[in-house]
Amino acid sequence: MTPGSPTEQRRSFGGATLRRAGLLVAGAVFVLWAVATLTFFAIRLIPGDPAQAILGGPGSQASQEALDQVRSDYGLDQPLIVQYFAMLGRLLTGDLGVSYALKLPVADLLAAQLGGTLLLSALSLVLAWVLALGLAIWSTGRGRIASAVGEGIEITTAALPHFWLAAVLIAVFSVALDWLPPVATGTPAGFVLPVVTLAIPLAGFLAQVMRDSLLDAMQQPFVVSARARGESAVGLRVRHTIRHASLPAISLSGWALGWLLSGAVVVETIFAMPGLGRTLLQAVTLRDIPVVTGVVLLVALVYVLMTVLTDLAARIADPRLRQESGR
Amino acid sequence: GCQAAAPEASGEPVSGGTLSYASGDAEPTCLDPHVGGNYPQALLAGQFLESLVSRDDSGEIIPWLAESWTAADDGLTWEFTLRDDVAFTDGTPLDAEAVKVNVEHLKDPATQSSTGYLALGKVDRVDVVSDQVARFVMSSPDSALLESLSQPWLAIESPAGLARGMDENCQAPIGTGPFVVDEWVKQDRVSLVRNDDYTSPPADAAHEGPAYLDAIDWRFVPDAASRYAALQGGQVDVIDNPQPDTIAAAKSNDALTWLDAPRPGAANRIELNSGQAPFDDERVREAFIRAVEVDDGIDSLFFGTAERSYSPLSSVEAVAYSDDALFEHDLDRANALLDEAGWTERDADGYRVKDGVRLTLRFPVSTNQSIPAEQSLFEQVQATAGEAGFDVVIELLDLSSWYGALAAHEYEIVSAPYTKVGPDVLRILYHSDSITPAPSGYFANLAQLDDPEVDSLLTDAASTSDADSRAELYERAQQLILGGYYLLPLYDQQNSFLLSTSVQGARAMPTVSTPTFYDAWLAD
Amino acid sequence: MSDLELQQATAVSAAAHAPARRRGRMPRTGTLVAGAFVLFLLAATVAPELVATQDPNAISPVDAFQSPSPAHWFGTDESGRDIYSRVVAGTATSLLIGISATAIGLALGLVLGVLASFGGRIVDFGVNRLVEVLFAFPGLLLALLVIVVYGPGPVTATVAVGLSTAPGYARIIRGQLVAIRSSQYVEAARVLGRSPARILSRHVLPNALIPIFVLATLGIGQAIVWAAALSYLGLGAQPPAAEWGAMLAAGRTYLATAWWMTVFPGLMIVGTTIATTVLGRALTRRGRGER
Amino acid sequence: MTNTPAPALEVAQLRVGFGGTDVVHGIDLTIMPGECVAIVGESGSGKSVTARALLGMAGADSRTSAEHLRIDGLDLGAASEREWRRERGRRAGLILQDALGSLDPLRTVGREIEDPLRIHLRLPASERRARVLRLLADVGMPDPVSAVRRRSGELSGGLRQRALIAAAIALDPPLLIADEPTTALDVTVQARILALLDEIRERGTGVLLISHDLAVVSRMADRILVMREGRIIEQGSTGEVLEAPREDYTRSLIAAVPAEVPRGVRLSATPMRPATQSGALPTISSPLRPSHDPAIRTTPLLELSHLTKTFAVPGGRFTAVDDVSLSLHRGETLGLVGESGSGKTTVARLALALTTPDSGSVRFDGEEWSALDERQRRPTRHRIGAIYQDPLGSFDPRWNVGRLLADAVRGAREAGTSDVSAGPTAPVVAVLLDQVGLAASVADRKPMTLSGGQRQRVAIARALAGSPELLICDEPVSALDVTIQAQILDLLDDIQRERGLALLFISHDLGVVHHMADHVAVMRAGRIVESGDAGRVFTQPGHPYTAQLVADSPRLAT
Ligand SMILES: Nc1ncnc2c1ncn2[C@@H]1O[C@H](COP(=O)(O)OP(=O)(O)OP(=O)(O)O)[C@@H](O)[C@H]1O
Ligand SMILES: Nc1ncnc2c1ncn2[C@@H]1O[C@H](COP(=O)(O)OP(=O)(O)OP(=O)(O)O)[C@@H](O)[C@H]1O
Ligand SMILES: [Mg+2]
Ligand SMILES: [Mg+2]
Ligand code: NI
Repeated sequence: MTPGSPTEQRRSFGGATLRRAGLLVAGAVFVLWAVATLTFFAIRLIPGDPAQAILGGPGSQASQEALDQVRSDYGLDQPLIVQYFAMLGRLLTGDLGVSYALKLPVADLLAAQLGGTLLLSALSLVLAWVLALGLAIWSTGRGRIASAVGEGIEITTAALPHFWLAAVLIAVFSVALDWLPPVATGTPAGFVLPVVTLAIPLAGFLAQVMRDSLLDAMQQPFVVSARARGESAVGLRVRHTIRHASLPAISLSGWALGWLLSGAVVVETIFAMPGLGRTLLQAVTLRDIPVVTGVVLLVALVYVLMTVLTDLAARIADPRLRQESGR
Repeated sequence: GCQAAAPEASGEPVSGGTLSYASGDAEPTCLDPHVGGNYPQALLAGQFLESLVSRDDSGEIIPWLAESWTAADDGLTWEFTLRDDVAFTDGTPLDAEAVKVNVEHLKDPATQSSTGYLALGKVDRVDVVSDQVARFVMSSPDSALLESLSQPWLAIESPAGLARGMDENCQAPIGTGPFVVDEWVKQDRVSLVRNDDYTSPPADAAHEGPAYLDAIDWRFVPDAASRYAALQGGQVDVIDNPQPDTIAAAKSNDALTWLDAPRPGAANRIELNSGQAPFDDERVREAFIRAVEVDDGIDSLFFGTAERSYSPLSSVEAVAYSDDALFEHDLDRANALLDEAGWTERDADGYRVKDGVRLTLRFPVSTNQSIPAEQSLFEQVQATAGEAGFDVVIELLDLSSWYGALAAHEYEIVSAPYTKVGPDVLRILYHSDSITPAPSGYFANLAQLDDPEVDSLLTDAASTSDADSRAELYERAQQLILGGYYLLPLYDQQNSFLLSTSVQGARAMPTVSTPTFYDAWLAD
Repeated sequence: MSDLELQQATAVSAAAHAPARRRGRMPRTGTLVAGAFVLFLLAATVAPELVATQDPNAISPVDAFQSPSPAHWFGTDESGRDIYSRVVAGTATSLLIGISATAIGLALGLVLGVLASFGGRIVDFGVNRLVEVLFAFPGLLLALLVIVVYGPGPVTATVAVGLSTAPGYARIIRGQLVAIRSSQYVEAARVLGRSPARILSRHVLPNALIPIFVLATLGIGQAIVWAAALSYLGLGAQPPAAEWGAMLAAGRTYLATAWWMTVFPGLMIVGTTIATTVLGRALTRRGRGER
Repeated sequence: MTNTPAPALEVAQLRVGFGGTDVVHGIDLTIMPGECVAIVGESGSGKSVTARALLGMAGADSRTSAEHLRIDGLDLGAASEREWRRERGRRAGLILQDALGSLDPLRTVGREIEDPLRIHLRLPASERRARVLRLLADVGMPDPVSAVRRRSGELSGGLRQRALIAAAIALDPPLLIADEPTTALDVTVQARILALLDEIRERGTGVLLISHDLAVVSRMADRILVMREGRIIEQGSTGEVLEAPREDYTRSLIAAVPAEVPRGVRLSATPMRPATQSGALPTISSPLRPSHDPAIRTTPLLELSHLTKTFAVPGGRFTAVDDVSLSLHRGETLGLVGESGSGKTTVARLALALTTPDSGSVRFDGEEWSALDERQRRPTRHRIGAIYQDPLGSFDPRWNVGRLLADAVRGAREAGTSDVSAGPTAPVVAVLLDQVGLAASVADRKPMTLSGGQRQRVAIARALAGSPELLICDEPVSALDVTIQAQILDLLDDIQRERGLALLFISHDLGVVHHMADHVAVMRAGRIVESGDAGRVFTQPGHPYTAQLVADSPRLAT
């Protein structure tokens, strides 16, 4: 069947955008609600008394009166379902509660941590993209050896644990060469190693995806056509194949960001960077339920936004999507 | 580098500069050490809060915020005379009323103090005698009161600061120290700046007046390798909790200095839970201790930086009593004892069995409290005990789960550090009262040692003000504790700092061995 | 646990593009080497005592931190244990974690995927939302929760990794099944009057199997890497179990002084990932009738 | 022949090989300016390879050699890739075989056409844009201004082909190579594209037209070269080759063109089907074509009445099938023609009850069919067979031919309608394969490894396994080249005679439908615009659209 045959243009597209936007928002709200609910109940599986967590955390020697006091202060003596709706109510008003351990509003706490983690993830994503593109472009269409080498690099880097990679990078670039600080300083130099640590395995993965689609794109008739017009090898890549190769990788970037956020736990610990990953780890250890809930909601929100963004990016990069959205 | 002493100061002190400190201890959840009260809080609080008294290198109590003190003969009242030239950094003066407010703050359940609260267990109240004189009224005599008061967890804070409420006070407590909390960026750093009006160094300080350093940049760097790399690269000037292998490397590195400051209180040790089978049988306890071989392991894992201990107390404590004969490795004796105790059969895996039950020892290990080298040592304990037929099951747990396992008595052996100034720590750890759990399930007597004789020795020691008889009581108690094979001492609580040689004049406080940078300066 | 998500995505792309991969891209020698490596792993799993040279848990503190030598091919660790023997001994645990975690993730993913693609519009919608929610839920938190609730250890690590991979698998499998279900050959089977059960069992599942198999081969290595990350956080396999990830995490402490403590377990992880990937692709090619 | 201009193309002894084997074995070819030379030949004969080799891009791992290769007088026999790159697009334009995929779907048409201008000329951007607009106008693109901003996905096949031609002639090259420029296009569009190429040729460009369709080239070419297995086996002026072909092969090519070959006359010169082995043939005994007399018509076997089918699209519903009524009797063939997207496949799917109509009904053998439950339909399913446009897609990729057919046979047995109700399936499979002219050994092969013609035969065999009474064929030959197409058409014809099958035959190729169908329905935009007796519809079309279709249908110009 010929897509785009004249008959298809009988369709009207009016109102579609509005409907799409509505669906997106509804989907996002649903995901956030479900994540909040899931977290609320899952966290209650964790052994340990929230009141103890509030009163100085593990090993606390709080008295019974203090415990009772805290329980009634925080509404922990209410039935679970009441607590649940109380939480939903607070969330609706944008109130994430107060950290058990730090006694600070969770929103303030997370606001301070979000930026760093997002910057770290975003930079890593960009670097991963650049590395992956470079590797994929370098190693495809150059014969078996280059492609075997490229493939080897991809599989290997994709299999590197962050903590190990970080250690090696520090040993080489901080200790042996003394080029970059091993502890993030907030300066651009301090960001280099953490970003590289996160980016390398991701790049290996993205390159795998890109290589496949690059190879596919290079077999396409439009590439041969372009050559027949006198297009150079570089021109072919720049103007044709790269964009095609990027499409699947773009749609994976939403996942990639979630992956980076998980990876950030390890990387933030090693490079001593403030961030959501460390906050989450600490909050789980301290059974700091409001903070855990807050981080999870925030990550879910970022994920939802990222899905929308990648969707948008894919639509920009691939006009066909705009066309065939109804199929 | 040199060992166990303040680094030799060379040259004239210079003022200025920011010292960068990388801490591997957990980031506190509250900077006020009254709240809770753990070592990470003490590390930081030592820079901006001060206590009534301090301790010198020989273990003698020396004046600090209190310039003198007297105890009534019956030990039921203590009068502290405060220095009259000291003000908190918020400008309010240090007076007897402030001391009273601080003690009340510590004793108030709402403060959620645990270390300070326990230490003030026998203090009934504080009366204001005059502006400069505060009287502690005791419910019973406490020979450890001065030692307790020297600890950072009982530091004196500005009443005005405390009045702000816990949330605000936790962010930046106000004290009289040489530095002031400027800003706390969570997960990242605490910025401390010099208190230019500082007047109250402890009696053993090297100089008077304000500190030399302009500021301290206190960073939280949980990863040991990153910390050491940052020190090597000059990104930070001081790190704590270095890996033993890096200490060994630093010893041969002219650019680095090792500051070894074992913590006071209890030594690091493995407690044997005598409250339940199989360690309710002394023969099995002895068999375990005889079977386990740790000396070579301590040597190789700690690269010669840790000394084997044979005492329940830290070597810092003058009254620490050692008896290495009790801990000689003797596999034959271990086997004989186990046979005698009825653990005669062995199963397919080579572990001993009695009445169909395997000789299993659950060993919960807190990943937050044991460094990798110590965890490796525990693996060696596991391997050597296995030769005698013990099935040691190591469980690596996060802190909350670890406390949970202890509270549920789901352990046969455990290692738990305990830091406190003075030998009174023995009472906390081995008095049968400490078996009774707090509502959270927490209890300090993890060996579950329940011996009336030990109890009475420790109670007497705590109320005896005569130093000699007190020392004798503690020695007898330690003999009983060691002789009953309730614990396997390993080494002092390792507390090392690596400093860049440009840091001069830094030392560890002889109280709980936290570093102090009051006398420190940065040479170039 | 988004590593796994990524790995799954790779698998999709690998599966999707497998036919496009030109013959000879992956040299046959590569397949042979990978096969030999997997055989070694199998031997180490089934009969570690035959492959190992020493008792993996025998400590000898005086022999600690020895570099590789004829006596200790991969050197010794901080307790003087033979790293080669520990690597061999750890094969079973690591592979078990890798394989079972992948199996758990795949099984859950398959159930969700089948539900979504065959349960009608409403079920599909519900399952899709569920998967989306699980995706938005940070994978590491899921793992932490499982571990905190049920205690650390290889079993919980396996379950944790498996659980956090399930949504990724579900999404991919659903896509796969939907594609197959709407394929012409399934339509042809309907035209021939075949019952839905028969179509599912004869056409849909068998055809979904190959891409799922590719997913699995990639998943194994990645699951081991994730379990290693849990070990770094101290929540993975418990000592003295010789598990590669735990060895890697332990050896990291001594990276500057004893490189061999991390390099060899690391090589095993990477080698396993590469070998399973290479084999998976080779098998896919065969399944599709290519050489 | 005075003042001879340089030939647009002059090549001698062109050889191309891949790996160890040669695919093109020494071709000589000269094209003068303004001349159109056509290469015809069956699939795989080396036409496309030749075309690409003429631009120095035969492909990876290829070896190309020629005694000389001159384009517009310039010798490029030993040119390096750099030199080639300078000349491609300037001296010769190439229109690739795969018209639909030859425009980058992510880039606008304007940019694609601009490329050669940008690569080879230094022009200001505004000038380039102006030239692109002029080119688009030249190739007859409606509304060039909006067309430049569109991407290939937004254009119909015909418009895409125009854009490609525009890109190929952007620099006015003396030589234009067009590889199958009209396959996959509707007849109407095809006619327009051929006219456009004619225009270009008249402007003095040498055109090399490649096709497997003699009917197409007969309209265009001055000379024809017949290619087979990498060699030119016959050449001459168009008239000579078509009227007096010297080679058998050429003759079979000409005979295979179905247009205007009356119903029942074999198209393929050599019957593909070996002598029928009689035996356990699962046949329905039936006379030859039943009477065509309306008087003795009984209930139709398939009856579609007032079918309407809409699809949800963003912002509304799209009507794919609009009030379609058709009926088909036993032993008859109903042809359904129409341009791409007119709704033919949707009608077929409705007839197969693979989708349910929004309104209207399908009756099979007088019984309600589309309104039934799938479970109720299942026992009757085997009475209807289907052949799909893309046979490969309709085979489970894991199954070999034997298993595919055995499964179909077993299905028919379960339904209780097979003549052979027990025993091993292998002999039955062998018979089925034999019926469609395939060797028994094919049973062990996977469909992937079969040629297009073989696959289509397997599809037919599978459709026949259930002894159907109705066979629905959706574009069964559009993917095949003429000679194979001829064999398949003959085969379908034979089987229909043998079994009295009713055929619903869908195609966009009027020639094919004319040859096959008794009755014809013409579809356009979801509606039947005209229907009736095949002979009548094709000779005296009653609807202008039909008339246009018929006029555009290529036929051998003799
Ligand atoms: N890149 C290549 N590598 C190997 N063999 C090739 C390659 N390209 C073409 N061939 C082979 O060369 C022969 C001629 O192919 P070509 O594409 O020229 O056929 P064609 O005449 O254009 O057929 P069609 O009518 O189907 O387009 C075929 O056997 C084909 O398999
Ligand atoms: N599932 C569907 N959803 C939306 N639109 C559809 C769907 N199926 C078909 N269409 C549209 O219905 C129209 C008719 O499609 P159909 O496949 O029946 O055409 P056709 O005549 O078979 O064309 P071709 O010759 O290209 O095969 C087309 O415009 C197509 O885009
Ligand atoms: Mg061709
Ligand atoms: Mg169709
Ligand atoms: Ni008729």
